Amino acid sequence: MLSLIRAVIGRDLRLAMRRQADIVAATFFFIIVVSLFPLGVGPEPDQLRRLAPGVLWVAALLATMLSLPRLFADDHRDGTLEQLALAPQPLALIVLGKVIAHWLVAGLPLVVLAPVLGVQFDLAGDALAVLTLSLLIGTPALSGIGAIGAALTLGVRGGGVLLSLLVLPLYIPVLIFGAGAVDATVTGLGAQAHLSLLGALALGGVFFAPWPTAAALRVALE
Amino acid sequence: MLSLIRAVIGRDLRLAMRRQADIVAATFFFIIVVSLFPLGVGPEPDQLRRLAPGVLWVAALLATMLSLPRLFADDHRDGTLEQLALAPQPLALIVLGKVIAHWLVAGLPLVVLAPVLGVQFDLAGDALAVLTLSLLIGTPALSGIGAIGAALTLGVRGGGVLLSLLVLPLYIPVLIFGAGAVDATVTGLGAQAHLSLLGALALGGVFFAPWPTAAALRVALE
Amino acid sequence: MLEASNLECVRGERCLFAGVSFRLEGGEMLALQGRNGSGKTSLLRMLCGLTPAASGEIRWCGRPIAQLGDEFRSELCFLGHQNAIKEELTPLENILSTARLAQEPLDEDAALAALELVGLLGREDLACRYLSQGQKRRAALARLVHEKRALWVLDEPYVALDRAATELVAGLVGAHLQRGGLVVLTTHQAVAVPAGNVRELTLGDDVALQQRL
Amino acid sequence: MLEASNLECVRGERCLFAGVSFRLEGGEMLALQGRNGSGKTSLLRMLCGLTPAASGEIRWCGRPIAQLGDEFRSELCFLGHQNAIKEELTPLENILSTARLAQEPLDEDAALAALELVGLLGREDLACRYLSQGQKRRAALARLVHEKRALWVLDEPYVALDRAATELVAGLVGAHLQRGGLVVLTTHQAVAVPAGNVRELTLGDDVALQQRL
Amino acid sequence: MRNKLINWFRYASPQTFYPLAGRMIPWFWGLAAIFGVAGLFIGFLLAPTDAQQGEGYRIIFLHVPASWMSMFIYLVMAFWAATGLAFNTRLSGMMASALAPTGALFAFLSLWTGALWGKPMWGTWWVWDARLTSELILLFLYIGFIALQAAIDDPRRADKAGAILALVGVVNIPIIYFSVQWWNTLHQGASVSLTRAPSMAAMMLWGMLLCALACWMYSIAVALMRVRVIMLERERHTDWVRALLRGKA
Amino acid sequence: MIHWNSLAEFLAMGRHGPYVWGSLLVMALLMVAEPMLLLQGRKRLIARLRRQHRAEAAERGQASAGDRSMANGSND
Ligand code: HEM
Ligand SMILES: Nc1ncnc2c1ncn2[C@@H]1O[C@H](COP(=O)(O)OP(=O)(O)OP(=O)(O)O)[C@@H](O)[C@H]1O
Ligand SMILES: Nc1ncnc2c1ncn2[C@@H]1O[C@H](COP(=O)(O)OP(=O)(O)OP(=O)(O)O)[C@@H](O)[C@H]1O
Ligand SMILES: [Mg+2]
Ligand SMILES: [Mg+2]
Repeated sequence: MLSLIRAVIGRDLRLAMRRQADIVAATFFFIIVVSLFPLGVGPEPDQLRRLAPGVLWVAALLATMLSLPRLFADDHRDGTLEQLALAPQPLALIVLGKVIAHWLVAGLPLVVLAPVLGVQFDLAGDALAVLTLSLLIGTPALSGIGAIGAALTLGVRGGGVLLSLLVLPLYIPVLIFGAGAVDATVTGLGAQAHLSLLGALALGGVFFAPWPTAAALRVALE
Repeated sequence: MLSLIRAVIGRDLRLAMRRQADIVAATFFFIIVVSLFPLGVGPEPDQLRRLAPGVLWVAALLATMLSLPRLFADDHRDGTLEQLALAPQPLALIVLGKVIAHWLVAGLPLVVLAPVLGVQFDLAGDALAVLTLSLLIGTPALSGIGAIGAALTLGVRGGGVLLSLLVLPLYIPVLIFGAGAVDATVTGLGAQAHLSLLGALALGGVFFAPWPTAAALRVALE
Repeated sequence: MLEASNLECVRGERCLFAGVSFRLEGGEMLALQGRNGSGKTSLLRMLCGLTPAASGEIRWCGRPIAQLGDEFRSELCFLGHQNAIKEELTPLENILSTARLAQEPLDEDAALAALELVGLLGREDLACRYLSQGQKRRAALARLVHEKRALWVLDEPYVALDRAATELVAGLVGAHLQRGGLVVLTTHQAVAVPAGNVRELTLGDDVALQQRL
Repeated sequence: MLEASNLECVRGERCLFAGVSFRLEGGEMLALQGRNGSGKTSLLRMLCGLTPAASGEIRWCGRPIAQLGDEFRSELCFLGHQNAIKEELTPLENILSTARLAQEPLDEDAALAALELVGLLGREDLACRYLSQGQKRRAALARLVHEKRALWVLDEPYVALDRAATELVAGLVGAHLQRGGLVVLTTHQAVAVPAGNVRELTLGDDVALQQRL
Repeated sequence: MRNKLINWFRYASPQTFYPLAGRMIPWFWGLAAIFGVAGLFIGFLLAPTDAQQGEGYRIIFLHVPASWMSMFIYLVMAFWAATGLAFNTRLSGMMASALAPTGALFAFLSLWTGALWGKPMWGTWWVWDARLTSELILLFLYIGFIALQAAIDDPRRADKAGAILALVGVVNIPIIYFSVQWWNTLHQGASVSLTRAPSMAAMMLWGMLLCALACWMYSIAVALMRVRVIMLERERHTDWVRALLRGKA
Repeated sequence: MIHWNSLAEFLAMGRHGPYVWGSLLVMALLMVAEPMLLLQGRKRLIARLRRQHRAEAAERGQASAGDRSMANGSND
């Protein structure tokens, strides 16, 4: 079982390496969105500091969302998905592997970059730490929840938009708790509560989501 | 010649209708980005009003950028692009048609929606008018410039990221003049100068860009 | 072993076929025939359990495949119109990662041997996107060389292959039949399989739903 | 009319072929043969002017095609491995919009007649994504029914087609030859063309570049 | 037991359900009208002024029923979705699809009336508090469900995909309901509960309950009407639809 | 019994008139519109299905009379 998940992760990472695009895409998008804002909004440090958690979290959300359509679409197009669905192992495990790989490729880099970008917005040390932590906890939830949407809209007319329509409402809590945690730190309230809620979302997202995702994939292949 | 451009526009619009996704995608993304911000940043009207031009213009830029990779990719994948390249008419004209169709599908809706979303940010009447006008002038430039990038990165490993990398620097002037026009109106300076610079960019984008784009497409097909 | 009774396939407003029944034992091959669009691909996908049948039942060793689930899938090897190879990976990587996902150990030598057999040696380190149409198909078919699962379901395996490769694949199918395997296959080309018992099934004209009352 | 002299094709480290020359007059067909990966597709793309040749020259009516540009392209009809149909559009919309883009007036009746000929009547309003593999190919080939341009370049047109459709396409090719057209075509299947003068050209084994010194 | 199951499946067949639904619809419309008129009469004409909120509180007679219905319809929809996935009955998917638009309507009305209530009470149309946000998510879930089904051509596939989405979204319902307890928010807590004595005037309570009943009847009537349309559309090739349409010509 | 003294007072709703009536109006409108739209959609659907069924009946009459596989005319 573990070896299957490992095989899936290994394959997806190798593909991402080979394409390169995928690793950089979400990350690059994240950087762009975050850095364009000061350009459009103007450079007053006070204002920027207040904007920071919101901008960073919205950017993370958008970056993840944009990488979702490709989560299963490539495998669908070239017939690999059928092969995976016909494998004698539970499809949900394979999905779990793909979700983890997606997070490694699209989520983790955001976590690593967040402190660097946060400094641009003049965030203080503890706020930076909470920002990074909240992203570390929150991004797996984004990948997990997103997988459901990606599977449901696979091969469907108007997939991309539909995907955002389905996934965004489910992302809003993550955004609120995530940005809320940083805000709470900045205003001195303590981020504990927000972070534990985020953690619950992440656990649910990663370990519960593969089942509906697998079911949706089987429906998509019918 | 005109009939060729019309045929291209007609075909692309019909495809967009059929997919529906495309029409809604950029638009929906625009709405999302614009509405997520108050969520992440907090709802103080004063702050929001100052953010408005930046947020709206950054969102428009991102929305356009995201719809770019598909400008030629679908035609490339299913072999239609080869057919277009083998047509006995100048490829640049066909590209011009595609750029216009792209603007109609991805740019125009943003212009229409901007005032509605601007109201959410509590913008005053003249600022709203200038915002809409600046988008009306600026978005064709985004489509035209974007086409060059889309053609250059067609079928290239890591296309999507490379595309943003190529296109963004060229978009930044549009962003600065566009958001600047609105800012100037809000601060009472008059938007005339910014708008005429935008107009020059748009003319260049739409009428000059098809030539390098066509050349890049021929290279991509080799 | 594989038994289908009274299968019916409905697509949109059309009933592609109805009342299709057959029984296939070890060492036998079912060659599906029929016009373009007569429902061959649809039938194969039903046999794999990818698409549910509108009515009728498919049994493997006497039990419905829907019940068997993973047990059935571990006996099944499906190759569709799509090649299921990744254009970014090389043929070698493709065959190795396919085996790893199927949890079947395959060492690099065996993989190279398979690639040599299908004539891709010398291209094993070239990303599949550079391969010619037929070479891509060969890369996909290389899986069959070491495939030991009992039931092969192949959808037009010979498409895009040249004569030599076609014969090679027919040989692989024949060898599988001789080992006691089962094969269900569609093709529009007349290709003789060297061994095994070949049965034919021809799907007829489809019927618009409203005419079936 | 079409003349190639001393064409050479280099891909990566490999020289696929070199010194390929031929001359084709009106009413003649060139049947390209060769193993998978021998460079047939690459040669066809050169003839269309999509890929430049590593060396050698292609002339149409005595003038290099690179010079002719649009003049040459207005005489050329190319059909590749890809079908060049849009999956979202119906076969009817596909054929009409292809004609409109090629600036060749085609009315709906003519389009429907073409679709009827290739056996897609009854599916003319179904989005192409629902078509079977062979039906998609038929939709792509429906262009040929009313195609009047002189030079047809067809890359494995018979792939995925059933017997009836294969004969139909061979018939279209034959009729074109009889009208005095030119055809360059590849296929791995043995399909007889009913009329016209068929010449064969076989591409041999490719040579690694370093061995050609 | 077995007999009951068979019985149930009999009614689960569209052919028997269609005329049955047709006969029930007028009754539900009648009840909806009676309850609605009574509830609005009590709420808008008889009920006294609220001590804290003045007359603005009367929105409660619209807001609370709409909010309750929006949540309850989702639960029913998810129930049908689950039975559809488990037993593969044709009727289940149709019921789920028939309920979604009405649910979306009530979710929208809950937001609309809530916003119109919030402006005079809290001084703002909207705050991003847990209940308001989760109710908004509910509306998006309904819209997502409808959009997803609309985007899939094959109705059986559409049913299954929609069912998966509906079931995933169920977690949102307890969050809406309990959000006022779990987080301290601007929004009011439950004022009707079975264990405590009702904390509002009996007249208000009656008005609210009657309005809620009216919304119930309305929802059932509309859902039955819609499910009949869906049945005709999906079963258009069957004998019974043919006979039906011929008979009515 | 009735809580209000005058119609004007009732309409003013203690200065909350726009909010209360805004809620009621929209709710009533939508709840009337939904069944209306449904009835209209049903009528259109029935008309469409009747047309389809008639066309099919006509086609079937032709089909049983002879050539049915015109759609696949090119096949054997
Ligand atoms: C857009 C804004 C609003 C939304 C989305 C919303 C949503 C809801 C929901 C979902 C319920 C039903 C849950 C339950 O019964 O516990 C509810 C009930 C209620 N809401 Fe709101 N609400 C909003 C604004 C308001 C405002 C502004 C007020 C009053 C100041 C208000 C007062 C109430 C009351 C009194 C109940 C009944 C609680 C009970 O009796 O259980 N709501 N609301
Ligand atoms: N929604 C739909 N409405 C009507 N017909 C449909 C629909 N979806 C699929 N079809 C038809 O179902 C058939 C699918 O056939 P399938 O792909 O199984 O054919 P096949 O026998 O494999 O053909 P080929 O030899 O071309 O591969 C096609 O005739 C197609 O037109
Ligand atoms: N970058 C590269 N390095 C080495 N070889 C390459 C490279 N790109 C393409 N090739 C080779 O060039 C050839 C392309 O052949 P082409 O597609 O023209 O073949 P074909 O004759 O059409 O074959 P088929 O019958 O399979 O369609 C293949 O053999 C492929 O492996
Ligand atoms: Mg097929
Ligand atoms: Mg080829």
